[in-house]
Amino acid sequence: GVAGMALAQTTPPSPENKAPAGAVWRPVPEDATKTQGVAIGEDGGYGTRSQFETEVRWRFTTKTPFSSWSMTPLEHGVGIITPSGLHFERDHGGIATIDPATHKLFVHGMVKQPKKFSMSDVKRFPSISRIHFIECSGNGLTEWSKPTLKTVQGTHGLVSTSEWTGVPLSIILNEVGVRTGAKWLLVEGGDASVMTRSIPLEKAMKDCFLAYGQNGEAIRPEQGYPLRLIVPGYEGNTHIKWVRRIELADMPFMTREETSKYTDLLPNGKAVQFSMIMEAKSVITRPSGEMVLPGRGFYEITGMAWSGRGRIKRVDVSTDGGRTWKPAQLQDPILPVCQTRFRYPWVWNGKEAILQSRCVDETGYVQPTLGQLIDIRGLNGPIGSVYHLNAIQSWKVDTEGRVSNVHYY
Amino acid sequence: GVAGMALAQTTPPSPENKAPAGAVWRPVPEDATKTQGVAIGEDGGYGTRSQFETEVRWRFTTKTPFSSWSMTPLEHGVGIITPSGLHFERDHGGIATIDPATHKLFVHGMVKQPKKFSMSDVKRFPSISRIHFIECSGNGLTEWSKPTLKTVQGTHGLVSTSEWTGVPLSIILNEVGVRTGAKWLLVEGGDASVMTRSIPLEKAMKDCFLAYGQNGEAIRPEQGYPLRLIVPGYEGNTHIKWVRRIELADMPFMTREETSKYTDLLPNGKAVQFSMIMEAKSVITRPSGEMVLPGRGFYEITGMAWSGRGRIKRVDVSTDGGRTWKPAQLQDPILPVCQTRFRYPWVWNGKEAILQSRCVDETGYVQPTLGQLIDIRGLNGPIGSVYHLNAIQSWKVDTEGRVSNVHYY
Amino acid sequence: ISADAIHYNFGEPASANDLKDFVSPLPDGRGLPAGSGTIAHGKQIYEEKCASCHGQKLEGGLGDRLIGGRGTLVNDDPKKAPIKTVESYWPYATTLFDYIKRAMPFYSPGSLTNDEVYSLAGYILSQGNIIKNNDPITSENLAKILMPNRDGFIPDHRPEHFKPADKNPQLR
Amino acid sequence: ISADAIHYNFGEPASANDLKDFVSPLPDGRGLPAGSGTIAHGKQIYEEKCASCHGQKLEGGLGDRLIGGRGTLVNDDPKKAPIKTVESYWPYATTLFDYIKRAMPFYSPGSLTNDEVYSLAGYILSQGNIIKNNDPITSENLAKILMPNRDGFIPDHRPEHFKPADKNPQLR
Ligand code: HEC
Ligand code: HEC
Ligand SMILES: [Ca+2]
Ligand SMILES: [Ca+2]
Ligand SMILES: [Ca+2]
Ligand SMILES: [Ca+2]
Ligand SMILES: [Ca+2]
Ligand SMILES: [Ca+2]
Ligand SMILES: [Co+2]
Ligand SMILES: [Co+2]
Repeated sequence: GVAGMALAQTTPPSPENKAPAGAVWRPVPEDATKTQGVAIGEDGGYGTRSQFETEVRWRFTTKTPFSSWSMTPLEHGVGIITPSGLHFERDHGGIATIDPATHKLFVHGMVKQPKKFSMSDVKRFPSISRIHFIECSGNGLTEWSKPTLKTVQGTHGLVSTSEWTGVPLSIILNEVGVRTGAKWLLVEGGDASVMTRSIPLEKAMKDCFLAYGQNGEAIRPEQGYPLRLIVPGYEGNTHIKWVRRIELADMPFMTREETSKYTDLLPNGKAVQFSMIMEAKSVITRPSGEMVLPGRGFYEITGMAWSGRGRIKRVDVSTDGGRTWKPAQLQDPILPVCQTRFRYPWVWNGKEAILQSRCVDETGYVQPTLGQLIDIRGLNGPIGSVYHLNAIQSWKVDTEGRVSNVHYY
Repeated sequence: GVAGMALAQTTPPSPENKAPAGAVWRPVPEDATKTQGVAIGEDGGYGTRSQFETEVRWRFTTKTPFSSWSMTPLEHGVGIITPSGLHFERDHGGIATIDPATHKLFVHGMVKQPKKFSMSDVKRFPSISRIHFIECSGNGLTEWSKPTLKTVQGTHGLVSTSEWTGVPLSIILNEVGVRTGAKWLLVEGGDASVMTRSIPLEKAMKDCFLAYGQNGEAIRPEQGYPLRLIVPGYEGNTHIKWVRRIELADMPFMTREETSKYTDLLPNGKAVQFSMIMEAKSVITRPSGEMVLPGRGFYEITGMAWSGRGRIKRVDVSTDGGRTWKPAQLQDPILPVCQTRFRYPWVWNGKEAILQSRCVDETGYVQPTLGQLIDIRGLNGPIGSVYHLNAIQSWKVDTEGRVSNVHYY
Repeated sequence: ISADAIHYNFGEPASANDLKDFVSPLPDGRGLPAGSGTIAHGKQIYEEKCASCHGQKLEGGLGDRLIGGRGTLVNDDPKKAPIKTVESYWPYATTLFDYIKRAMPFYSPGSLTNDEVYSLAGYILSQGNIIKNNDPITSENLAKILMPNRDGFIPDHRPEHFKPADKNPQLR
Repeated sequence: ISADAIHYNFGEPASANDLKDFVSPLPDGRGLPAGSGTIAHGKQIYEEKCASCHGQKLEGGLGDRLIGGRGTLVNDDPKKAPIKTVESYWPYATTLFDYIKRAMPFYSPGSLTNDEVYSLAGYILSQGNIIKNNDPITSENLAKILMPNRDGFIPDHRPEHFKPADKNPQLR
């Protein structure tokens, strides 16, 4: 008869052998060449990551888990695409669960013909795909006056990159017809916070799109399934999720998120409003905080750079706290409003080092030091102007190889 | 006291409400704006797709599920990235489960110093990232003499695209030192089939790399976790998974996979061996087989084109079975050895139509019709030369809007 | 495809009935739904539905502090935190109506009537010494309320032009 | 980084002991592990460990058909399938040793000794009328066996240059 399958196991399945998030537990044979592996299709047709991979999004402790954020574990990332299951999230009313079959998009206000669209309608329009980063303008808000969080996930984890697919907003707006005098859009989400932001019409027509695709499949629930707005290069909060309504008007709506929040308070008591663009920023993700270098020798310093104003033009790396700089290698393709991976070969001599990266974008804007930034923004309190902290990040490597978050400028 | 959470549910959780593969079941409120959604972090830090998304890999029925393949549902894809959980797989001994902490890569044979590397060693080398397609040369083998499978998943689903990250093979080979006279590499996988292929040294040094990253995280188990070879533009079988050994020699090893299989038998009884390159190919993924167009009007014809020889230069679309052609729009970035998304605006007039796409790559190679291909390859049996079927695909749209797989040339 | 030229005729017209429950007022009052409320009623609702998170004295808790903080915005001491509240920081009263209407109470958002929301807005603004009488708060008068920080916002002037970086960087 | 110039000194030397269990013969016989087998022994093992999938007469089943098919490779009739087996199609006998050694039996791959694999290879080649005597099959003589389809393979001449497409395409 047919020989039975001999599974040589080191760890038998049991309720205690629960796999980490994102994985399914499988027995681990002593020698995988001596026994058939897992049959194709046992995963039901949708794969999972290895049970040996454990990096996860980390939720920053806020007063409630329904209005909170979770950060991408950048220290484990490679390339420029963020795994969809690890894309950062910032939610104000938990993650909405929406049936796409009944979801509707309403577009009205200063339009010629108010309309409502089903998801089938939305997907029938011409589409585009763009690889863009989204960054919450609050990324790094803990780091203004003191190095606070310990890992790059903590200091920079509210930025991620996906390939987004959807319909240009200009096509939707032309469908309803924009009335003369309209200047702003309210975009509203269908979650419990019914999140709203005002978007300038010019930006909407220029390059905004309503995305339903992320890395080749539907956008994830925590990314706004079934529909989210992409506002290339603008702060993450404007990328409204679970979009259900767009209203055109002749002035901004002054919603809570663009008044109470996402405004940048300066020492003179004035606050910058509609600070939309995410300025150029870079960070070394490896080596980074909490890592330990196992001795002298070669390490590939790597990290990412991005700018809401377009392409990254160059990234320089310093290992002496910013005294001297050398150019890093940029990974093609270098795309506009997209994270760019940089790499820098480094031979560690065992002495203390301060690692920094500094990027320049296509407009010539140079990423500032924290000192340069505070010189202009001031520090109105422990978290200063809160948002748009895009300064150079410093990682100290001590003589034991331990890497930590420091302020050095 | 604190108000309780009111969950308005239409579908209460129960054992029967099992979510589709890749998803977790969540209650669906009647109005997601009236009740807090799912708390951040409830997913354990690694997200899943919406329970309303159901496309899955489909396993082609072979005699055993351990030596089999499962195809990407291209009809649902958007953009160019294939979701990692839907990347096609071709396994010959099931999916190996390997602990990266104990996995070793041995490199020996005609080398100056045979070496073994841990995964930590492998990851410490300089790295590169590339967005490449992988295609099994058997993609479409059912379609040589008759239109057989019904969906584009069936006819073309053994191709996928990911962003791969890893160490150039040239760096590893320079580390061990290649001895004069070496011309070929054996690359061996650590799965139950202990899969082996011979790779020309020149190709290995040119652009091959050992990948450990896929779309920003570790490669998936069914993609060869923790290490797989990428051989840009060569047939999928050469991209050995679960790589454990590389041996250098002065001739090809003539393994089973490059003799018994993956050789292309012509009517004269000779078979082409080492037909490595995946030639330029394109296919319309929407509309495609088994879809039904809901009436006349606008449809965005879309699909993908790719070539193992470099970039796609253009894609033309025909709606009259190849009599007339018009250029489609190509989605940037257009990358070498990478799928390129094309789009073509079409207004269906309700009459029968035969939809086709035809690509040209940067070498000037034009994707052939099935007639042109058979004219050269012949049809030695129902599945002809088996491999490298890269002909133009035809989808018939009938007057009811039903789309089906036909041969038209 | 010229986006200007083509109408695809996808979707359906949205009727007044489709749109009637959407609320998004403009800062000048247009779009505020008809209705009115009183401070007394607002106090009642607040104590019943809001105080558990925002505090009996609107001092905050699980929810944000709602009043106080005037005079704390001018500050360059990193050790002193400015107190940004509805009273001290918000430029428009219409925002208060809008936000309560769509998002509060936290666990039953969108459950309040328009009149209730006018009442609550009035109560909070009264507690913040912005409304100084007991008149009804209505769709007609809400937008006229001049918030203390109305002029507290300036436009974005970035990209910033930085002074040169410190030539002697050091650990801070 | 100039890949030629830099040695990173990662990894460890691989000793002979590290490498001793790896088996990957070259088609000229180099790399075949020392050992030998007999056709009679091969028949025994085949019937016990292989026939359940490959058939009592090597005609196939769950596993591939192993013998027969000579003369079926020349064919241009899409209705007639060529029969590609070890006997009719494989160019090298070393491949047979290699593949059985690493991958078979299907559910206990890598479990056979070298001698057992020589025996099985001999048995299959004998059943296929490629070996015509009963001599032992050894690391010394295996590579010398001339497989019937040794000259059946040609190199890749692509890209192909196609004739023009049919000017009157039609449903086929
Ligand atoms: C269960 C807790 C809870 C209850 C009850 C509650 N709130 Fe809130 N409220 C919050 C939280 C949490 C936030 C912050 C939400 C965020 O930022 O995403 C908030 C924010 C607010 C804000 C915005 C504050 C600012 O400065 O941005 C206002 C105004 C507000 N609530 C009013 C109310 C009113 C009025 C009620 C009662 C009708 C109410 N809340 C009931 C928790 C609560
Ligand atoms: C439980 C089933 C099973 C058993 C037992 C088994 N095989 Fe196989 N064999 C297979 C399958 C299935 C394949 C094809 C695997 C593939 O292509 O991935 C195969 C392939 C082969 C091939 C390659 C055939 C070709 O033309 O490419 C040879 C040779 C072979 N087996 C020999 C043996 C020998 C010798 C034994 C006993 C020691 C054996 N098999 C036992 C299932 C089996
Ligand atoms: Ca990892
Ligand atoms: Ca779908
Ligand atoms: Ca319609
Ligand atoms: Ca509401
Ligand atoms: Ca070492
Ligand atoms: Ca073995
Ligand atoms: Co801002
Ligand atoms: Co080939």
